[in-house]
This record gives sequence, structure tokens and C-alpha cells, in this order.
Amino acid sequence: MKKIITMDEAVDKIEDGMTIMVGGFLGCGSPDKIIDKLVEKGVKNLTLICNDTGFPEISVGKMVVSKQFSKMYVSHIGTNRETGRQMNEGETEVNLVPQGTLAEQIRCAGCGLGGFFTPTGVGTEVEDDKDKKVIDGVTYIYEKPLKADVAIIKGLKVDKKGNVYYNQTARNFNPIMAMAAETVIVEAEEIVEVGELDPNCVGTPHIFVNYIVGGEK
Amino acid sequence: MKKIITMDEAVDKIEDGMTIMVGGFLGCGSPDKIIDKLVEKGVKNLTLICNDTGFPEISVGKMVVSKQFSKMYVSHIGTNRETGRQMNEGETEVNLVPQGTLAEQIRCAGCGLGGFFTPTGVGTEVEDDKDKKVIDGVTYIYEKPLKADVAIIKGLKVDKKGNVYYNQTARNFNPIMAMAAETVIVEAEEIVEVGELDPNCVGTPHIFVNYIVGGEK
Amino acid sequence: MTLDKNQVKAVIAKRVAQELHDGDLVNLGIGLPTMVANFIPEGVDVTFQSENGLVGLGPAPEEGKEEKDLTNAGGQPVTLLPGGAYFDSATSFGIIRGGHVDATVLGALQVDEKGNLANWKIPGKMVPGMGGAMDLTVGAKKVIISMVHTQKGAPKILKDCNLPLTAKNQVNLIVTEMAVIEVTDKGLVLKELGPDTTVEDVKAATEAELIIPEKIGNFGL
Amino acid sequence: MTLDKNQVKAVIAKRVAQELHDGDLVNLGIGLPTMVANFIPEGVDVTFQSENGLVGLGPAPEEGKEEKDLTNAGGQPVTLLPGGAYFDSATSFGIIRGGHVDATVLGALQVDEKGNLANWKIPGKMVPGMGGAMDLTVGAKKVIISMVHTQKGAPKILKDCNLPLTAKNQVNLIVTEMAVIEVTDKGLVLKELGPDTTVEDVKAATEAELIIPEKIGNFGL
Repeated sequence: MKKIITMDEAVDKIEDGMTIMVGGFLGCGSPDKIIDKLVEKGVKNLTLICNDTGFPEISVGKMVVSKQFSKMYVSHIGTNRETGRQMNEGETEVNLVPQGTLAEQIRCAGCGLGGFFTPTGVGTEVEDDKDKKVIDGVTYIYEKPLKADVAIIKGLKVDKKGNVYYNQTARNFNPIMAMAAETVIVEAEEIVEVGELDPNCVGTPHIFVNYIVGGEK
Repeated sequence: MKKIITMDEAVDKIEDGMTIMVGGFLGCGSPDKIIDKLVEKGVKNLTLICNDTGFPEISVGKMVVSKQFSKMYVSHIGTNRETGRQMNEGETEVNLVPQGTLAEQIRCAGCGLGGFFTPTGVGTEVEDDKDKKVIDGVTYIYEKPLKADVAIIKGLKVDKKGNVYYNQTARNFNPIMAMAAETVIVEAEEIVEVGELDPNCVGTPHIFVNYIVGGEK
Repeated sequence: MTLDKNQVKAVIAKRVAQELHDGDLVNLGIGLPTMVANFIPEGVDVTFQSENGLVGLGPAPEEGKEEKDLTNAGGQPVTLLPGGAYFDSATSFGIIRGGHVDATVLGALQVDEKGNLANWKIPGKMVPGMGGAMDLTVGAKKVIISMVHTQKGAPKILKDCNLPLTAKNQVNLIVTEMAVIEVTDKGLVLKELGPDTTVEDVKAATEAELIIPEKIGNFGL
Repeated sequence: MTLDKNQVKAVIAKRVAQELHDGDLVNLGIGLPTMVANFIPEGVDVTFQSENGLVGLGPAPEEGKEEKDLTNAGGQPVTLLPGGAYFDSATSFGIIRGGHVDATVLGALQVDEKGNLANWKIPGKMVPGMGGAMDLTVGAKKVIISMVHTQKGAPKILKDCNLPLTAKNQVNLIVTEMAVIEVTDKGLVLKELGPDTTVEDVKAATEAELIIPEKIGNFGL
């Protein structure tokens, strides 16, 4: 199975109307080259699942500026005024989710669970329209899994089978997104031979990775 | 704060009647030296949370043979006839839990969640007396978190701050148990200096580890 | 021709192996299912998972080359192939329940017309526990039961399992030394016959109703 | 004596730092709370977490020594101290919600008598999102609010927050340049006064009812 593909082949996997997860945290650990190509291709009407909407000229924020999302699930949009504008003017449906809940919803989908109970957001508008349950005296909110058609993620080193080694805080949402999408495309900073990565330190096993792009230093 | 303690000091943290998590999977990745000392000390009436009950002469199985548990949550007891005997004769309350559910219950407690919905066990006696919920057409069982007073775990390399590096399949339940107990004692095969472990490959950050024992080759 | 016990197992394992496809992630149960790994057709690249925490399971190590920290879900020493990876138990069952495993091969005490499976408990007699079997049957895309057709002559493929269930409606395919049987919405369909076996032989050794299509294949040694 | 903006912030950060104990795991919010790290008393070993995925946060890197893959939750380049470790976002919030963080220090738009906090949304005006604040306030054992006492003269410590809440009943302590106020079951207790500040000053700058104990401490520059 051919996993290493070109950037053009990669972005062709992403079609108008899809739900897309994008790894990274305020640009750290974002698949920036795929994002640039997606801006160029101009795919539209996507639903975004991402920690944040980056900055207007950095990472996923560029796709916000080029109006490629009709809906999003994110925890923070404060660093990109364009997201706020689109939300206020009703152009984009923005669902703000507590960061820990967002991470857990993604993990939950990837792990085949039907949802979980979290204490986060109790007594705030986050609990609106959601089931609640008191367990051992503590109130929890029921939250559902969140999955995607495609996840685009970023790794420092990726072997030719698709095993990913993450560096420092560039890990963030990447490994959980790799488990929660039908198709997973990893942008490699460096593509290495199979066997070069320490199997104790693989952040995403190759079984989750469908395609690899990048690797040009 | 002094983390490195003697084996005697370690087992003194574990008292009659406590709930104890024991890392390892059929003896692989088990804290065997702590277990030996616990057999010697003869602490009684413990509740065990562990993947399995090992073998009669290997790992946690030794504690079963010396009748130290009054209750247990385990997924498999087939390799230790003494567990079956204690269960059949009503000496020990044995709760058999699907392995994935057990792992998730432990993680759930460590992560501050109030439980989760799993499809595992639907239509079997595992669902007895439990809430069920149909989510997007699939039936799930509600499962609660499982926590402990003490977790004893095993690591290949542990630095003096308590960061743990796991080797191969000896990882198994160790990292999730490290998050789900009040007191965590790690048995180190080797104690190394702070800074020697790759921070990208730490399996259990030091913040979870209260005490370190072992390290003698 | 009568097959000895090992030949029977080999026939079953070899036939099961043909159900696995290039690129599949597969989890093999302990015992007979483990033997399936020896019969993967050439050119088919299958990755094996072991639920204790690895993908990329390789063959048993040479004697004296066992590594104490590297075992399979049965606690036996194994090896890791290049490109394999280790993870913790919560992640391992995330992989399993999350639908990332293409096929699991398990043994059975009983299996029935509805695709129910019993393989973890004989009340009052033997209660090993379910281990990972309940998660595997619910999570794997395809559940293949590989077993000897009868237990001391008594059928194990029943109208209804009477032992406590491991999973409800999850079995997709049953492979024995006598037959390949597919579990469908309409019931059990006899797809193939084993070596020197007739439709009547299978019917006699099976309590469950079998749907007999016009064309039935054969599989051999 | 009037303090300039930076002095005000330093007074607050320094006082907050005294709330942190040897061995604590602490998460500092963006802005003023980040400054707390500069004032940890000698001999007190505090470990800082950053919710984007690390423990062992060190000081900002020297110019030119930034590493692109190493940032804090505000996206700024940081360093890792020896013995630090990285992890993914699900684990990071497992740490936070799981009660493993001893204290979090956050800013506020409003905080009230019941320990309610509002700091993520001004409807129709500014909606940055909650980021990790809702998880931090629910999960950390101690929630410390560090902020300038008033907003352009208007009180921020209110009887009832009127902005959308970040957390309900979760705030334990409020530290401003004017006062240290503890949130108790009975209400807000004025524990300490800031530099050149009287009880009347605090009352005038606070909408919430304050409980004034007989003995009130002082904290300084």
C-alpha cells in the first residue's frame, strides 16, 4: 500500500462539505504545508474541529480568512479576529467547546465510546441542552464523541510505514485526531526508514495513518 | 521532597483494607519486588484492581495464594486456579470486568471523568444492573470510574524526580494506574539522573509518582 | 482419511488465513487462532495487534532470545517486527473498540444462529474471565470464530447458546475443520466444506439450522 | 504613593506566589498570572504545567534560542526544565480535571460572592472562547484569581456576575493590588490589604459584600 503521496494528491482527499480535524495548538504542531495547499485549492463549506483558529496569517487561521469553514468546533478564537467577525455576522457557525472536553470528545470517538461525563462547564452555558447526571454527589455533563472525515496532522519524524514521532508541545491534539477520522494524512518534517523510530516512543502507530506527505527539509 | 525510599518504607504505605492497583499483564511489567515484600508483610483484606491474577508463583498471583485480597476487579483469572477456588468457595469477591472496560474505568478516574458509555458487554451479563443508553442507534453500557488508595507500578528507567520510561509491553496498565491512585509507588529497574530521559518519551510524568523503590540491578 | 489433532488445527488456521487481506490489522486469540499467523498467503501484508499493548507482532523468539518485557496477551514471549509500536492498555482497547481492528480470530465454546458467542465461562466449572474477548468481538470489523467443529462429538454450533454470552450478534464467520459458515441476517449459511466432508456430515455435527446454497465451495489441506 | 501598571502587576504576582507550596503542580493563565513564576520564594520547588502539553515549564528562551515546537498555552516560545515531560491534549486535561493540579492562577472579568467566575465572553463584544479555563477551574484543587481590582474604576468583584460564567462556585482566593480576599461558605472574607490601602478603599472598590475580620494582614511591594 502506497502511503507516501504528493501534496496535490493529499488535498484531493479533502472535498467540499467534509468534516476536518486539524492538529496543532496556536500554530505549534500544525500541518502548515497541507493548510497552504488547501487555501490554494479553495475547498469550501468544511466543518472544522481544531483547538483554535490560529492567527490570520498562521496555520488554520489562513483557511478562516479564505472563508473555507461553514461550521467549527474550537475552544479558542481570540487570536483570530476574522473568526469572531464571521461568527458575529452569522457567516460561520462557531461552537465553542472547553478545551479538555474537546480533546476528550475526539479521543472518545477514536476509542469507540458513546460519550462521557465531565464536570467541566457545570453551571455555565456549556451545559445548555445537555443531559446531566449526579454521580457520587458531583454533577457531570454528558458529552458526545466527535469524529471527522479527514484529519490532517503533523509529526517531526514519520517512518515509511506511517509511524509518527512527535516533538515537544507539537504533539497536542495530533495523536487523538489520528484515531478519530476516517482518513488520516500526516505531514512529516522528515520521512525516515522503517525501524529508525524507537517503538517505545511512537506517538501514533502506523495503523492510523493512511497517507504521508512532506519530508522535504 | 524525598521520593526514593526503601522497600520497607514502601510497603508500610499499604495498609489492611486498602484498595490497591497493581500494574502488569500476566506478570509482564509487574512490580514484583514490591509484591514479594507485601507477601512477606502479610497485609490483608485488600481490594485488588489488576488486569489478571497472574500465576500462583508469579507476580500478583503470589498475593492471591497468600490470601491477601477480599475483593478484586480483574479481567482474567484463568492462569491462577487459586483465584477460582477462592471465588467458588466464597472467600473472595471476584468482579470480572472486560479488559477494555477495566482500562477505561481506571483512566476515567485518573482523568476526573464521571464515567463513560461503552458498547462492550451489551447483551451479556456484564450489563446486569447497569444503565444503558442508545446513542445514534447503538446501545451502550454506562461504566463508572475506578480509583485506588495506592498504585504499585513498574518502570524500566525512573529518574530521581519520578519520571518513568516504560519498555515494550511492560507498559500496559502502569501509566493509567499512575493517574488513578492517591499514592503511587514505582518500582524502578534502574534509577537514572534527572535529565537522562527523553521528555518526548516519558510514559508517566513525575507529577504522578510519590515514591520510587528499587534500582538495584 | 482421518486427520490428527494438529492437522485439524492446521486446516482451520490455514483457511482462516485466507480471510485476511492486504493491509489488515488483525488480533488473534490465544490457542488455535494464534496459528493463523503461520499461514498468511504470500504478498499479503497483515499487521497483528496484541491487546496487551503492541502492533507489529512477529514470530516467537528463538530459544534464549526471549525478552522479559515483550510478551503477547497470553503472557508468552514474542518479537516485534520493524515498524511495530507499543502503547498502554487504554490506548490498546481504544484501537479495538474504536473499529480500527479489521478482523479478530477467536475460539468458542458455543456459537449460535444469531451470531452469539460464548467463550468465557462455564458456570460452576470454569470461569477464566473474559479478558479482552468482549471488547474484541464488539470492536473488530469482522469476527471470525475458529474452532474444532464439535466438543467430544457434541455440537458447538447451536440454535441458541446456553452458556453466558461473550457477545450478542457479533460473529460474522465460523471456520472449523468441517466447514466455513457465514452468519447472515437469515441465519447460518454453509459456504464451504472441509476435507472429505459432506453436507450431511456438517448437518449431523451441527445443532443450528443451516442454509444450504446451491453452490458450496471446498477447502483443503 | 501611586503604583504604575507594571508595579501593580508585580505586587499582585508576588503575593500570589506566596500561595504556592513546595511540591505543588501549578497552571498559570496567560498575562498577569504568567508573571507569578518570577516570584516563587527561594527553596520552594513548584512545577508548572502548560495545558498544551507539558510539565516542567521553564523561563522564556533567550532571543534566537526559541524552538518552534516548544510553546506555552499562549503560543509563546518557552523552555523545558530538566525532568520535564511532554504529553498529548487528552492526557493534559486528564491531569487538569483529574485533580492533579494543586493550583491554577487565572485572570477575571468578574468574580462574585459565591466564587463564580466570568472571564471568557462579553456577549456581542468579545468572545475569545474559554480555552482551558473551564477545565482548570473545575479541576484544580485551588483556584486563585489574580487581577487588577477594578476595570477603569468599575468594580469587578460583584454580588453576582452578570457576564456568562466560566465556572460556578470554584474560586477560592482573589488577589488584587488592593486586597487578598478568601471565598468562604459565608461569603468573601477580606484577609489582607495591599500597599497603602485601607478597608474603606477596598469596600469602595468592591460591589460584593465583604466580611471584615478583626485581624487583617498586609502585603507589600
